[in-house]
Amino acid sequence: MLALLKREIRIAWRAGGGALTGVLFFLAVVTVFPFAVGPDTKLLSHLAPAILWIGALLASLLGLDRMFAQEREDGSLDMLVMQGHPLMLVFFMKAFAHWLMSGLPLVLATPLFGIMLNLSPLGIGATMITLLAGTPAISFIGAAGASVAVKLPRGGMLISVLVLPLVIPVLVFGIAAITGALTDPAPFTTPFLFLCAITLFTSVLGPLAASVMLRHSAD
Amino acid sequence: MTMTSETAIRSNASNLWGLANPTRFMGFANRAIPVLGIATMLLFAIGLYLSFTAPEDYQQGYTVLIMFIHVPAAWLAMMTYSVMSISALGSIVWRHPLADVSLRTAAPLGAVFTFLALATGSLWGKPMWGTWWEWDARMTSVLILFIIYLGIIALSKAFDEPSEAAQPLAIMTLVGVPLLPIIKFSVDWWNTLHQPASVSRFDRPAMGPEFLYPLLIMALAYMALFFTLHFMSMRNEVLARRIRAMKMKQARRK
Amino acid sequence: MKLCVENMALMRAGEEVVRDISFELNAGEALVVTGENGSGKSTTLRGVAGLLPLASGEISLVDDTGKVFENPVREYCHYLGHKNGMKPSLSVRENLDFWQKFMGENLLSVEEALEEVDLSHTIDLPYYYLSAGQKRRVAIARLLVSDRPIWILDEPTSGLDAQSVTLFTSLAKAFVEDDGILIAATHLPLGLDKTKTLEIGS
Amino acid sequence: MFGEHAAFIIPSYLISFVALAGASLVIWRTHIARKKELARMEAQMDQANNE
Repeated sequence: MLALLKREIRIAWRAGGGALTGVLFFLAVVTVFPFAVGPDTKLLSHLAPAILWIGALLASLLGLDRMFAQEREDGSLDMLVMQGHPLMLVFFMKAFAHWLMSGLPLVLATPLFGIMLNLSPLGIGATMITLLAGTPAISFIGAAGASVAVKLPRGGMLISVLVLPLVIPVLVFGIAAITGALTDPAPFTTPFLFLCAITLFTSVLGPLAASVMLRHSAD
Repeated sequence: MTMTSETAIRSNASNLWGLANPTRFMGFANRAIPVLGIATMLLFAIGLYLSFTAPEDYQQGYTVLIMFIHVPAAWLAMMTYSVMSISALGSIVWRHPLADVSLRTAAPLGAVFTFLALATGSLWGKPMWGTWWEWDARMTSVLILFIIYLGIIALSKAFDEPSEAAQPLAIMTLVGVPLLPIIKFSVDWWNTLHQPASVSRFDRPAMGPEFLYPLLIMALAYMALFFTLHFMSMRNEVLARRIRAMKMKQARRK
Repeated sequence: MKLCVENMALMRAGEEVVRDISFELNAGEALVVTGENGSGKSTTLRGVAGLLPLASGEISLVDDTGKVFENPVREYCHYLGHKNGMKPSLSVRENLDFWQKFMGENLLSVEEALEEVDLSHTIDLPYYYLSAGQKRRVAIARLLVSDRPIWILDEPTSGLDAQSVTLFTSLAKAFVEDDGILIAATHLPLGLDKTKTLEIGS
Repeated sequence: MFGEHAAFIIPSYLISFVALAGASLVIWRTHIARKKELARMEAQMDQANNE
């Protein structure tokens, strides 16, 4: 099982892996906003958590269709499905590897983009923690979405349409936690705990849906 | 539809499609749809009559009339999703082909009801809140439900072979089931975060009977309409699959 | 060790492709599946490998004392389909090493397996450097790195030159004579004495 | 008859009627079309069979 994780990471770092495209897209989204919203830093800093979160959300959605489609095309999905390993665990690993390659880099890049949007250090810290807790949920629900559209040649767009409404709670609690950290009356811990709860819940729901879907449909 | 051609279709279509009971369903549908149609018409007549004779509400004036078509639409939007979830279970657990037909045909109806709930809701809000769209907790959840419906319809159209789409549709619907309450909860939370303690537009004071009856009758009318249209759409889908099966048989024969 | 398949029927995209397939294979026997293209050879192999849900019928694995294995049959099978299941950006060693770790029950080491298919010189090359025939031989080497009592091969020699074909048939012969069960969709004689055939006509 | 908010009540009923009646009409028309198509295919098949 660990071998699967290592392989996924190695592939992502190799030429065609696309580990960095997520971060680049995140950068693109963040730089676009000031052009739309205007350069005044006070407004930008107020919007910064939202910009960072929406950027991270879209960047994670991007890489989802490669999660299973590649495996099916080169035939390894058949063999992954056949082995004695519990399929849920296999797809949990796949989703986790996807998160490592697409979610984690976003979290690490947040300070840089936070400064660009002149977000306060506390804001950057809160954004990083909430992204760290929230982006896995996107990969897990995304795994369910990706498994459903594995046979479609242009499934990418469809996966985003399917997954986006379902990850709205992640966005809501992420931003709620950040505003909780920044403004006094609002609590930080409650929304943050909800965020972690959603991630844990989806870490079971996503791989379960993917395993039911891909148990037989790899042909 | 003379009997002979009906049996003719029944004989070769069912083995073509290799399914035991669509023909029994077609028989049932042909009988049930007219009955449901009349019931719907009746319920709408009574409902509309009661709505329009309801006294003017002391607070909202006549706009309460919009409630009589907004609330049933929102209820139906939710009910359709539960019908789809049950069909999804039927499609995954018992691999029942009619369950997939039911799921696939219910989604557009759900989208229509959700759209109506949004349209009438925004029309209802304008006189009171002055804006067409109010990011009120209930309306926002209905909007998200609308996007989910469109997603499922897009998924059902993405596969060229209908029976291939059965499993993806069922799984996506079932994945939505536990997440819908979470979405509802998070939207309520988000709503209190941005508009602390403003009276949400829709929690009306306890309704007097003179408002409750029209509302319930209208809700029943909407439900009857849903089942009529759902059975009709399922019948259409069965016919479409038979035509498709025949075309494939013809293609293979030459 | 006996593999029994009783009147298996398989559906694909709503159409019944294959009906009442039955055969029994004891250890040390091979089954060659023949039939023209599109007759359902691949579907049948995928059905036996557990990659397709059975519309009807039964597949079971029985050991010498008649006790049925409760794990699904697919856990005892190697499956080699039309696609090789290797990642182009990884090197041959990394690919085989991954499959050995993932599938468990190590048999030959990666180096020995590659020697068997005469590809030791490509061990550290990225997989996409290799020619189609070489890629197929790497896929065949994958069968050697992990031990499975049943091999299910779908046109294993596609893309192989004559010399590699003889190499493959000797490997297959060695496997079957070492009490392996082999199911292959191929047109080449495997040169084995106890081979059954299964004709799949439309 | 509808008080000063008539400008909102009538459109909402109108939209609801158009949407629901429209959906029913579309479903009914596809039903007719598909039954005719099936009958035509059916006739074609019979004719081909007894050739």
